[in-house]
Parts: sequence; structure tokens; C-alpha cells
Amino acid sequence: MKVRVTVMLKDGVLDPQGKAIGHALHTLGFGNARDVRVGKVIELDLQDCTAEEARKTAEDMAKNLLANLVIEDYAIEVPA
Amino acid sequence: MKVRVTVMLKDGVLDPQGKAIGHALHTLGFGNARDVRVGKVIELDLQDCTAEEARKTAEDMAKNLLANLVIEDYAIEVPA
Amino acid sequence: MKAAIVVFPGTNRERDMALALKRVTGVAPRMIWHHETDLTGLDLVVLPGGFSYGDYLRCGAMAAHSPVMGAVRAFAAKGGHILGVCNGFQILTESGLLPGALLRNAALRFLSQDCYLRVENAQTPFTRRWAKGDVFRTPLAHGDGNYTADPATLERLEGEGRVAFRYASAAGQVQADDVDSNPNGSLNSIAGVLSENNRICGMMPHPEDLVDPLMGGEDGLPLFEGLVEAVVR
Amino acid sequence: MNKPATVDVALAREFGLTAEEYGRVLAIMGRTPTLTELGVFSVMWSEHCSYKSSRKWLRNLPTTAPWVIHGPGENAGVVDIGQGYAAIFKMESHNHPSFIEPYQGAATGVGGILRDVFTMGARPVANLNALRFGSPENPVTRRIIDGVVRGIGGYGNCVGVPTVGGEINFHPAYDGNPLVNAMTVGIARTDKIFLSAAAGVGNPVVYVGSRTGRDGIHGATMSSAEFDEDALSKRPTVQVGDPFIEKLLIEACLELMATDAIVAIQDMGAAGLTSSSVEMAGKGGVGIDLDLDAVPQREPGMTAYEMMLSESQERMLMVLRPDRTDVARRIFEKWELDFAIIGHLTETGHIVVRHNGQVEADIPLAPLADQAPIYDRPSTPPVPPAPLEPVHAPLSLDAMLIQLVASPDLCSRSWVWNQYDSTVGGQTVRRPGAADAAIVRVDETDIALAVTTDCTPRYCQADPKTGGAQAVAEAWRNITATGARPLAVTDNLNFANPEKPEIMGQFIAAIEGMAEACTVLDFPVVSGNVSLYNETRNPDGSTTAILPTPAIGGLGVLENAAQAIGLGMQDGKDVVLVGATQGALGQSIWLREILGREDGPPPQVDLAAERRNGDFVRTEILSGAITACHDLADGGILVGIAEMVMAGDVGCELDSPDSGIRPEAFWFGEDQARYLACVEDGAALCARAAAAGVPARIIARSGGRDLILPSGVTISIARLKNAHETFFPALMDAR
Ligand SMILES: Nc1ncnc2c1ncn2[C@@H]1O[C@H](COP(=O)(O)OP(=O)(O)O)[C@@H](O)[C@H]1O
Ligand SMILES: [Mg+2]
Repeated sequence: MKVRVTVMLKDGVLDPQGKAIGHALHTLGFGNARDVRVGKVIELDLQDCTAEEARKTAEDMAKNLLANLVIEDYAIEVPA
Repeated sequence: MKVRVTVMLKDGVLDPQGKAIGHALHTLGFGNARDVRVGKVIELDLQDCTAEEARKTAEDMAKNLLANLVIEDYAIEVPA
Repeated sequence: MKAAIVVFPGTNRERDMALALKRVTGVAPRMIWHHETDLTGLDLVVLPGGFSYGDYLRCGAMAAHSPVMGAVRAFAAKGGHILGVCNGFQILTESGLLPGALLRNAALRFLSQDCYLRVENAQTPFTRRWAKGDVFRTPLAHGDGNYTADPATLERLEGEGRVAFRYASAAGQVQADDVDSNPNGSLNSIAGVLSENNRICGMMPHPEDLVDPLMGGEDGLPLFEGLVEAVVR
Repeated sequence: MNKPATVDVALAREFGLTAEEYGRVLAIMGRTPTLTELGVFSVMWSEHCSYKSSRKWLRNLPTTAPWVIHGPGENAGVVDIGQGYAAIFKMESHNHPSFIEPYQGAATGVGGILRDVFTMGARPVANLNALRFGSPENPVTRRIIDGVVRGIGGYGNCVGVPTVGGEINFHPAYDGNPLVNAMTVGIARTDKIFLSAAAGVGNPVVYVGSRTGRDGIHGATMSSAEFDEDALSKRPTVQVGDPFIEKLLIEACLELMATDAIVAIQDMGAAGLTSSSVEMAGKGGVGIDLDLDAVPQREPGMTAYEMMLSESQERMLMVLRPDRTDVARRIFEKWELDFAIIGHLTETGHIVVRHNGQVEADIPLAPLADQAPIYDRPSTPPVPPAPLEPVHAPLSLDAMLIQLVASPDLCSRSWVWNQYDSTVGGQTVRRPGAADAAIVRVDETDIALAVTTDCTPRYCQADPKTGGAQAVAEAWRNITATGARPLAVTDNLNFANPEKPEIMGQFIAAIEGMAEACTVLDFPVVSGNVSLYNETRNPDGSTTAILPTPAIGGLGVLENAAQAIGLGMQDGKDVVLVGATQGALGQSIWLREILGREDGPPPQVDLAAERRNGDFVRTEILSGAITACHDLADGGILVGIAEMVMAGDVGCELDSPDSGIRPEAFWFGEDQARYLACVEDGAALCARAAAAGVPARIIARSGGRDLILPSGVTISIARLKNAHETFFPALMDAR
């Protein structure tokens, strides 16, 4: 079961990387780009489990390791 | 228009992060995790444009700046 | 003082730390491999700098789950003294032993340079050799040293005197938005924080790399000398 | 991958072998080789692995001295530094990969040179680099600098080896072909040095480190070919480095080296498993059988050809004592690294490669090595440069100085070195910028090493022989200026296409100059690397060659680290100029930056004077008379003074030159064999110099917060620093 965990900085935590990319995009002529945020995505395959179990496991992984809840939020996708 | 660009290392290119995370997940008891790959996700807002234009612009951004096509692939999502 | 240094895969400043500790205790500290869990008889546990697990995912995230960290937690609960420097600080925040988190440096580049620290609380085992307001020089070398915490946490840290060190100019001026004196962009220029009982200290710069005139000075030495005094029984 | 089925001369050509070379392959094999065999021949006979264009000339370099333990031929050079310790060091290029993917190219360059050093049993203690970039005006340059600097830092910082020095030049000749040369220095006990010659028929061949993937297949042949637009389509050959694994590999190998398990060991560098297995067996005069099914693999379905040619990083090959394989396995398991017995030594004298029960290659090793092509390529001697016509200063002295200290080749590199961890290890006595050579103490001793990289490509372009000698002399001088005794060099000879007679002529002349300098200065070459075909094919069919760039990595030793001195100006001293000044402005930075001209001959290199002046300066440093010292190079006296002033944060007042030389030539001429020295008693030093036949004169008195010119014009330290520090941040962090 393929799972995708996306980890983004929380709203309110400054994202200098997003700011730098936003700036670079503007210089490159993409003047209409706004609110650029950068995060991480972790893709993996979970063996022998249902979509529901996969979601539950990914949730555990995110809380335990993949995200630092002090500064980050996470989202989980289990493509059908 | 919200746009999301996901940038992952090409298949076959070594992903040291993914490898290390996979290893850590195993020690944490997530023994059924396989093929862990790590990428970047860039979320942004494109002003004054249609979904189609947004996709096209994001494509340009990915090729020009967001992805390093030597070693990375990208994917674009424009949530409806 | 019986001191030990924890070595994780990818740790790389354990030798520097050992030189500093040996300098003040006269004996080489014990090296503890991250699989070990026996910390009995120790006065001080040091989590040194480096790139544990390559700093992949987040600095310190994977090391925080190492077997030894369970023992470090128990050691802390019993009032043990713990020093975390650089990657060690990141591991302490990742494992929840210290509040807050370390983000990428504001300029998004690795920084290796000297900085100046102002001592904010001199009533701790780590700072007792200094007076409040003293300024000392120390090298720093990190890519993720930009300290952050949520407003409530920050208020508590500041209110309880748990900011150990702040980045400052050579003259002791603290100015958070000045890249020269606060190079990584830390909130309130925070360079080091303390646990509630003042027995755990995490800091980004490397006082252990400035304990020998040959290497350019002894500005970092008081930290280690103070520790010896504080934990000696 | 999509590969044609038939092995023939056309395929051989695609693999970089000429028709004549393919003919030799057929003669050796007595049959049509298999694809894997052709792959083995093509990489072993590539310029990169066989040195076929350069070998004849490299023999002219002096390589011995009483303190040399191993010269060229091993993975790295080894010199005795006293008290039972040896320094092990080498420099290597990663030019082509760094153009294609600057971050990974530079990072894996650092990883590769580290392995060359720790494979011999040394703990790496210092990294350096020598970088050449295209014009700062070229928009590509900025992207390349950014990636290369991040890559060097990203790898070196993570493995925990301090990056303590290097050099950077800019020139449009490097626009399409930057140079990234990385150097590593390590320390070992003289009785614990590990070599690569395999021995002991039946002994197991062991693979450790990362798994093998389809990385960088044909990297070795690519680095032996010119660049064209196709280069960018060769991108899949990019390798990604994993410094975390390298760090574990260093620790695991050093732990194993403390036992008696290892018979022979070699890193898998260019041409990976092929070159390591062929060279180890070849050097030991034994055969080797490999079973590729046992090779740890990252991807499914890899062919024998792919595994033999893969350049996956962070891998080593070892021959072990059979009764110690379990000890070794336990160590590598502790460090969570792959460990696999993938073959054994035989008495056949052949390399035999099996995969899926099939023999994929069976090649006799002796002819593979002995009959490797060596070329005596046609060459034309370089044309001596015309003398420089008289030139005149268009600006005031202070304006020219400010312009020079702000120029790309002379400005502060702190933006660069501040991204490199220079203190990890706790042994860095002098960091970048603090002395002419970096100083690193040897753990548990008072000994310190002095290390530097140097080359002045514009001199080499104008006169390759003088340029070759100058590069060696400057490295020797940089070491001397710290008080250390120069011991030996490693080199990285970066040149363009050797099939062009004028390029071959440059190469031969540069080596001639290097050889003379190394001989006179007792500074033998103990390791090195050759990088040829550094040119770019332009869309119109013409080519742009790089400037000839024989980068020199120098190493010296101090018995007592505390005797090392820096270059920062000290308060209240006499500043003495040691060495003769003629005012040589040909090929000077002044000529280029102020008048926009690159012509004339480079400054002469008088090796006897270098030796005499340098030996004098070193003696005076060790006796304690000279307390700060800076050698003179790019920019001449006035730039040298300004650098000392900025480094020490102490000003000085200059005397009038009254030398009979025009002021711009006196202050900015680049005559060699010169030093600036801070001393308590300048007159006494000058008297001792006169007795030693060394020209010396007091040129300034230090103190205050300004640089005061003989005219009375004052330049504040702040103004100097502001000019000096602007270039890199303005170029790189422009928002
Ligand atoms: N790429 C680099 N990496 C690290 N340090 C560097 C680099 N380039 C230059 N440096 C350091 O900057 C200082 C000045 O370099 P350079 O101008 O080449 O000195 P010199 O002309 O005296 O040999 C030296 O300390 C050198 O090691
Ligand atoms: Mg130099």
C-alpha cells in the first residue's frame, strides 16, 4: 500500500526557504506567485495492510518520527 | 489558484535520506515499510489565472528552478 | 567528575569534546555507543556535535529514538547533568528534554565562524564561572541553529531565566535582527537554553573548540571548569 | 539501459577506444570480447585510469626524499612527519561532474579523495580544495559556485573533516569547464600503513560500504572526453554522495585496521569494481575470481556490465585473512554497513567475473596492464611571451589598491570558507585566512602540519614552464611563511585536449618547470592526478581550452605547533621586505584589473633565491625573531601589506620606496621569492639577511588603525575591509 506523508512548517513558523524561493520566482518573471511554502514529502510502501491500516500506521510514523509537532504539521494520503 | 509541485529524486538515483529514514522506521517497529523516498513539496498561490494556466506556469517554474532535472523529477497538482 | 560522551552514527565532534573534558578532569571521558543503556555512576552525559544519521529528515530526529536516549531520559529524571552541543542540542529538543526546535539558518547556508555569547543566567552548573552579562567568544558550525519556540514556551523560558546564552556583539549588544551578532536568526538571539532544574543545557556553538591557546583561545574553558565544580561530590 | 548487442570496433569507439586500441584488445583476448570485457578494457585504458597521454612525462617529476615513505603509485602519497607518524595525502579532480551537477559533483569529489586517504590507514584530518570558475559576469558561474561550495561543505562538514584551506580563481576560460580539485590529508602510524597489492591465493575478496546501483556508469571515460552540448544529456551518469555512509565507512575501516585482518585494501573510485579488483590483483601478481551475485545491489536486474562499471560511491574492496573474516564482519555490522564476500584470489593471473552462473569476463591481467596504450603525443613548444611594453598607472595608489583588494581574484574568500567547518576535530591551529598555510596539529603530539594549495594559471598560460615552477615555489613559500618545513607535494594537472600539439607542449613544459622547482626546493611529488580534455566545444565548432592549471597541494611539518605564526599585522613592529624587487608587472593582477590587459611574461622564478630567502625566513621564524609573516604573490607588496593589515586589524605606515622603480611596479609587481615579516628589530634582521646573502629592507612600521601611504594618504582598515569583503556576498546573495 503506497502512502505519502507531507510535512509542512506550521503556519506562523517563519519559512525562510519558502521566502527565498518566492523571491527567486519573482526574479525569474513569475510575478504572480504568492505564499510560497516548502515542505517535505515522504513516500513509502507499506506491506500487507489495508488502506485504513496504512493510514493509521502512517499517522503513527508521522507523530513519532517524520514530523516534529513543535514546528510542523503533517498530512497523509493513501492513493486509492 | 493553489498549486503544489512535488520534486522527487529520479528512480535509480541514490536517495540517502530515504534510505536512512527507512532504516529508522524499521528500528522503530515499522517493519513493513519499504522503498522509502524523500522529496520536496512546494506549495504556492498563483494569482489571476485559470487552473490550466496555473499548471502551465508551475511546469515552467519546476523546469527553471524548483527541480534539478539532472537528478530529479517533478509532478504538479492543481487541486480543483 | 565522571563524564561520558554519547556517540551516534554520524557524530563527529566527540574528539573535540573529549579534549575539552580531559583538559578539566585530567581523565579521558567514557565514550558511549548509542546502543548502550547503562549510565550508572556518571555525573555528566554529553551529547556532542556532528551529523547523527546524516542529519537526514531533521537534525537529531533519528538519534532522539536511539536506545541510549531512553537511558538519558532516565538519567535526566534522576537529576543528572546533561550538556548537548550543536547536534546534541538538536537531539535534546527532538527528544523533548528541552523545549523549542532548531530551524534552518535564516540565510539558508551552513555557517562556520566565531560568534560571541552573552551569559544570561550565571546561576547554573554550566555558567557559574561567569557573571551575568559576561561575553565570550566561541566557534559555531551548523546549518540548522535557528532557535524557535511557540510564544507561550518562549515566555516561560524567558520568565524562568532558562535562556543560558544569547548571541551578541563583541561588546555584548543583543539585537535579534542583526545578522552579524545573531548569525542564524534565532528567536530572541537565543543560543542556549536550560531545563527547568537547570541541569540540562543545550547550545548551538562549540565552547569545546576553544579551550586551548594553541587553537586560538580558552574562552570556552569556564563552562567545563564550572561543571567540574558543580557536580563534584 | 539500451545497448547494442554486438561488440565490434564501432561499439569500442563509443566506449572511447580507438580502432588501434580495439585491435590490441582482440590480440590479447584472441577472440571477440564480451560486452563486460570491452567495458573493463575501455575504462582501464581510459585516460583517467591509464594516464596514457601523461605517463611518459610524469616520470620526469622527482618523487623521492629520505622522508618519503610511499611516492606515486599507491592510493595516496606517504611522508614521515616524525615521532612515528606519517602524513598521507593526495589531490584529485572532479571537474566534469561539477559542471554537470555542481553540488553532487563537488561533494562526491570530496568523498572520493577522502577514501584514497583512509584506505591507506590514515584518519583524515584536513581537506583543502583548488577551484577555478568562469567569469563572474557569466550567469552560469554563480550557480556553479553555489553548488560547488555547498557540495564541498555538505560532504566535508558531515564527515567531520575540517576544510582548512584552498584557492579560487576566476577566468572566462573556465566558463564551460570549471575546475574542482579536492585534497585530503590524513595521519597514520608509520608502521600501520595499508597498501593495495593483493596476496594469498584463496584469500577472500570482500566488498564493504554502500550498495551498487547504476550510478555514473562510464564516468571514467566521460572524464576523459571533451565537453559538448551532449554533455548535458549525459546527466544520468551523475552520482549522488552519502557523506553519512562515508563517515561510518571511515570509522569501520579504521576500527578494522586496528586488527590484523586486512591483507590489502583499495577504495572503489573511478571505474569502481573494475579498477579496484584489476589493480589489486595486478599489483599483487595474482588472479581474482568475482561472483557478482554476491555484490550488494541497490536495484534489481543489474547486468554484469553495469555492476563492473558502476561508480556508486562509498564502497571499498578488501582482501582479508580468511581466519579474520568474522572479526571484520562484526565490525561492519556494528556500523550497519554492507559486508559481502564476493570472490577470492586465484593463481590464474586472470580476472574472472561470474554472474548468474555464467562467466561474463575472463581477462589476463598482465597484458591488460602491460599492453595498456602509452602515447608520446606530438607537441609544439610554447611560444615565449613578448616583453611587456612600458605601462603607466592611470589612477592614484590608494584607488588602485582599493580596486585590487576588491577584485574577484584578490577579494576575501570568507563567504566561502565560512560555509566550511574548519574547526571540527579540535586541532586547527590556524584557520583559513589566518596564515599562508593552514596549520593542523597531530592529535596527542606537538607536531603540526602546514597545508596549502596553489597555482597561478595566468602565468602558466603565458609561460607554462615558469608557471609550473611558480606554482611549486608558491606552495613552498606559503608553508615556509608559517615556520613549517616543506616536505612534499601532491598535484592535480588540469589541462585541455592533449591530442592538440600546443596543449601537449604546455603540459610538458609545465612538468619541466615543476620538476626543476621540486628538485631545487627538496619538495618531491608523492601523489597526484591528471585531468585532461578540459575544454568546451562551442556551438560554432570551435573549442575553448582552460588555462593550463597544474594545481599544487603542499604539505610541511612543524615539530612544535606553538611555533607556527600567522600573517596578521602585529602592533609596534618593523615590517621587513625580504627578497629582491624588480617590479615585474607582466601577467600581474594589476595589469589585468587596472589596465584590462593580460600580457607580458610572468615574473621569473629564481629557484636558488627562493631557497635562500625561504630558508632564511624559516630560520628567523623558528628562532622567534619573525612573529608574523606573509609571502608575496598576486598583487605584490601593497596588496600583501593590506592583507596583513586586514588580518591583524592593525595599521601601518609605509616608507618611501626610493628604489628607482616606478611606484606602480614597485608596489604591485609580482616578483617571486619575497616575504613580508613583522619583527621587533628590523635593522638587526636586515643585518642577518645581508650576512646570508638575502636582500631585505625595512618597508613599514606597524601601528594605528590606518594604512598610511608614503604620500601621506591614509586608508582606514574599515575602508579596506569594506572593499575586500563585498565581492562574494554581492555576487552570491544578491536579493
Ligand atoms: N576554496 C577555498 N576554501 C577554503 N579556503 C580558501 C579557499 N580559497 C581560498 N581560501 C583561503 O583563503 C586564504 C587566501 O587564499 P589565497 O589568496 O589563495 O592565498 P595565497 O595567495 O596567500 O596563497 C587562504 O587561507 C586560503 O586557504
Ligand atoms: Mg595559496
